[in-house]
Amino acid sequence: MRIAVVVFPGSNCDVDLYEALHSVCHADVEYVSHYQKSLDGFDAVMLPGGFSYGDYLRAGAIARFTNIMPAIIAMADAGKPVFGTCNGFQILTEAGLLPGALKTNDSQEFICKNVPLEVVNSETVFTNQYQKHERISLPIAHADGSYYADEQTLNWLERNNQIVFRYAEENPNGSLHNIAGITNERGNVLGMMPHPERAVESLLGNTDGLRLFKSLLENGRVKAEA
Amino acid sequence: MRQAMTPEEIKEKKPYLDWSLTEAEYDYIRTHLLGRLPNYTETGLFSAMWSEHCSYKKSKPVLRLFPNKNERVLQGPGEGAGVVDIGDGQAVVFKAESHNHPTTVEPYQGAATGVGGILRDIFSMGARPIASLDSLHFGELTDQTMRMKVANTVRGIGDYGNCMGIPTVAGETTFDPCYQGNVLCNAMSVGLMDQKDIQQGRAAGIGNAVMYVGAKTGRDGIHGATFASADFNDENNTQRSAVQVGDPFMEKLLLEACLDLINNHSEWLVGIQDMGAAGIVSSSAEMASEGASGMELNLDLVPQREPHMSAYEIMLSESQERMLLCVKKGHEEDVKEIFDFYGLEAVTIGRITPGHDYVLFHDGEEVCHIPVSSLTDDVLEEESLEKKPDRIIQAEQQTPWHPQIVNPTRTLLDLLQQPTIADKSSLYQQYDSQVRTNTVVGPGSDAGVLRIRGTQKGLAMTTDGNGRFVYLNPEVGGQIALVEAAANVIASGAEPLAITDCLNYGDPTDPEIFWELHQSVQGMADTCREFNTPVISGNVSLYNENNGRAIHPTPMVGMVGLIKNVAHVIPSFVQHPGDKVYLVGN
Amino acid sequence: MTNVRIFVTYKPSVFDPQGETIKEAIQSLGHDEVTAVKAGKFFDVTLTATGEDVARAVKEIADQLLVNFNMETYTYQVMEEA
Amino acid sequence: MTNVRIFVTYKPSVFDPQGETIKEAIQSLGHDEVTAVKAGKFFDVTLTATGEDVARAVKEIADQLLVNFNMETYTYQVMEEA
Ligand SMILES: Nc1ncnc2c1ncn2[C@@H]1O[C@H](COP(=O)(O)OP(=O)(O)O)[C@@H](O)[C@H]1O
Repeated sequence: MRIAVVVFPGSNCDVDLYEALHSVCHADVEYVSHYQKSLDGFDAVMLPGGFSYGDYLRAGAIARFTNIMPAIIAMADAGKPVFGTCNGFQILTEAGLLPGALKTNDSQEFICKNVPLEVVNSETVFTNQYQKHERISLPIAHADGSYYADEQTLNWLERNNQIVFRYAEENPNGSLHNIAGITNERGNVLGMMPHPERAVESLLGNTDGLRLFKSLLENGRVKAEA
Repeated sequence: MRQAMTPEEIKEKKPYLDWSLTEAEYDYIRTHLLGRLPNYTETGLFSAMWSEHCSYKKSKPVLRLFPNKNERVLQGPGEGAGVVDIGDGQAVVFKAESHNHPTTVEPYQGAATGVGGILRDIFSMGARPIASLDSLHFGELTDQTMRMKVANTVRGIGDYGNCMGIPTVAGETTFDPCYQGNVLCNAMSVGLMDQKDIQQGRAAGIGNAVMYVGAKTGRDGIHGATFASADFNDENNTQRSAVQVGDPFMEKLLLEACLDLINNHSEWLVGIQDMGAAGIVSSSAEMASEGASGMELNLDLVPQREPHMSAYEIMLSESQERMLLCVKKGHEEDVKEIFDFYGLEAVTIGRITPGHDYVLFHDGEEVCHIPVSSLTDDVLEEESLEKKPDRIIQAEQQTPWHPQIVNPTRTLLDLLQQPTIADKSSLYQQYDSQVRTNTVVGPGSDAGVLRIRGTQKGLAMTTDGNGRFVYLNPEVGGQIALVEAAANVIASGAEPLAITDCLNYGDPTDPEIFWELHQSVQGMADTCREFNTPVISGNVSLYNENNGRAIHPTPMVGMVGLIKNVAHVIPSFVQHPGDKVYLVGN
Repeated sequence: MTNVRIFVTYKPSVFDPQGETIKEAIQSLGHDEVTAVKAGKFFDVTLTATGEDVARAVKEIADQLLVNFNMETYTYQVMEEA
Repeated sequence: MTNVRIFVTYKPSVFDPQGETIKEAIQSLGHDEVTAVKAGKFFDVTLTATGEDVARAVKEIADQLLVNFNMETYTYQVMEEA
């Protein structure tokens, strides 16, 4: 499986995603600049965290107009895995690949800490190595992570099993329904505020994110062999 | 009105006194350095470059006490930041800088641009910043204004570093009434590089281009440098010039563009320097002086955000997120292309010339023509009077007081309630301490620890200072600051390498304050020799006063240590129930 | 040349924590006469367009970029036309 | 009951990086007719005060809390009084 990590102006967790995939998971991964218009040859695409365009106007609002965006949308439409963490999630909602929006945290402050999460849906291509209802802990680091959608959308997300991660114990930012991560209807696009790529090495104190990448890679490998 | 006054009017009306240039300095410039009356622009340039902030004319004699070399130091004080060898062809680069006055006036932007400035110092050396630290000293939390200052300072540091994607991994925060009218905000940045990439702030080679890159120039913080050297009082609160606003997004692009140029095309580059205090004049004059060159700049080519700026305003603007490069002739377009890729402007604004003159053109007229060295090297060092304060003489005569602790539980709880001692997580949680996934130990421990990817090595780093100790006994207080930093680094499993510092004091023309400065630096310097931790960079912030009251003398030590095997790092927290507790030492 | 001020706010149904925080801060300063605060952003946009073209341009800019209709809404005001 | 809209902007000489970035984004979408964008904040404040008292309250709130006079300035507009 060949994975693209997109670099937008102001992306800064691009290295974290790349290294998690490359150094830790030994996956076939490459940086792709926002200037590129094509993702030909890639089987999956990942949008890193950071502050694309300085988060000016709204987080993710300006990045969605970059050259690479139509190729990302085409990948999503083709049913290939598309993943966005933090700013990547914000971009995916702004681009309409995921429903809803991310508001400024209720506290109006940036928050960086480990938070307990519940794995709500363990049947996605990104979460098949977790158990349903499993408690894990992942770092968050954001100022605009409060998930918002109207009642109807929220009900639809619940019914359709699109909520993948929920904040457990405490809600750090005011997200509705304690939402930390969701997929699109088809399940191939995942956006989440927590950073699994920061939790893949015991040296750094947390490996709860590793299985997210393994879920995708080992799935992919099985498919490639078949 | 390009030159607001004629040279004769300047001589007569003495506007330079308001810009902190003394009568004696003006006369010396006129008679010894130029042999004529300086014009308006030139007088402004001298005022800025001869300010304490740029020239260290008062603190230099004291700074000479610091050791600044050892077998590992590759670059000591004088460049953007100091550089230390950490083996395997790698080096660690670090420096601290104060932004006390801007933070006192406008906490959010003051703190944010403080972080921005120190980061540019690191990447202008060719290093990628890998971590930030801070040292914050506020007044008591009892009043609402100070609470807001604390909140906004922390938010400013966080927003800038978080947006840049550089983790803030350690720091310190204290509260004391002496900082009520003049808070201290010191920021430190640590970078990592391959030794082959070390850059210098140097301009040389006749015909080579002087290129301006980054944000446009506006009227931001004009006279920031002289302003930082002048006493504060509540009256001038209203008449300050526009504060500088930081744009961390622009700086992130600038960082990536500069490192791209340095790492992949260093053969095009002669030198590079950040435009810090006193903007274009300090960076260009220092680069020319370093390269023993002459320089000619055409200010009409400088990218400008506002119309009708005078030569003086363009030269002294402290607009953020700008750098000056010296580029080999013929490669201007190549450099432009790199910056263009990152969406940034790069413009040739001048050339290196034969001789040693610093010449500026504006609106087709020559507005400055002076020897480069007159701005950078000919500054008159000032001797300062010193006097041991009475409070210390009296204290020495008293019998030492030993506290009687009758109820240890009560005392412990009382201590833990002190804001200076209490948990700081509500502050440092606003900093991204993990971005770029190298943080082994984040804030909340003795020192921040980062691994060096691809090796077994790690770096431990800390900032420490204690104004109260230094106030009570400057020499011993200076020693304690070093010992505390070293203890934090060693307890994190590292061998101390070197230090940077910020020397935060009151008005040095007060002999008692100069004595404090001298004594505490002596204490720090002696202890640096003991630990073999030379001072490789640093910064002096004087005139930290409010309505005539000085802060406690508050030197801050920023120390970095090397860890051989980062897998062996031990955190400062209790690990398991049943573990034994030992007290080591006496 | 036309100057337009475009106001962007959360939809009424969306919780505005910033407005709430500011209201509480104002009240704690002793201003009990303040009963509600809502926070919003505005953009002063200068256009070379005039007349009909202004309305069209503003609508396009708002739709494409300035407003996230999942949670926000907007109004605008022509400040001056010359 | 009075509704007041308080506008807070940077002083004219202060750099507005957000406005610049938004302007560039708008232009890159093909809206060449847009020549400048400045970003600002506004606060809709509901007060029980009326008449003269409104002006005094607004001034106090702006001075104490909403505006940082080192770099910002403000104007306001009474939206409705009832
Ligand atoms: N401004 C700050 N930025 C980052 N970390 C901080 C800051 N203030 C305090 N800390 C962290 O909180 C812990 C306790 O802080 P403090 O009591 O001020 O320092 P120390 O224990 O070194 O005397 C330290 O680990 C320090 O790194």
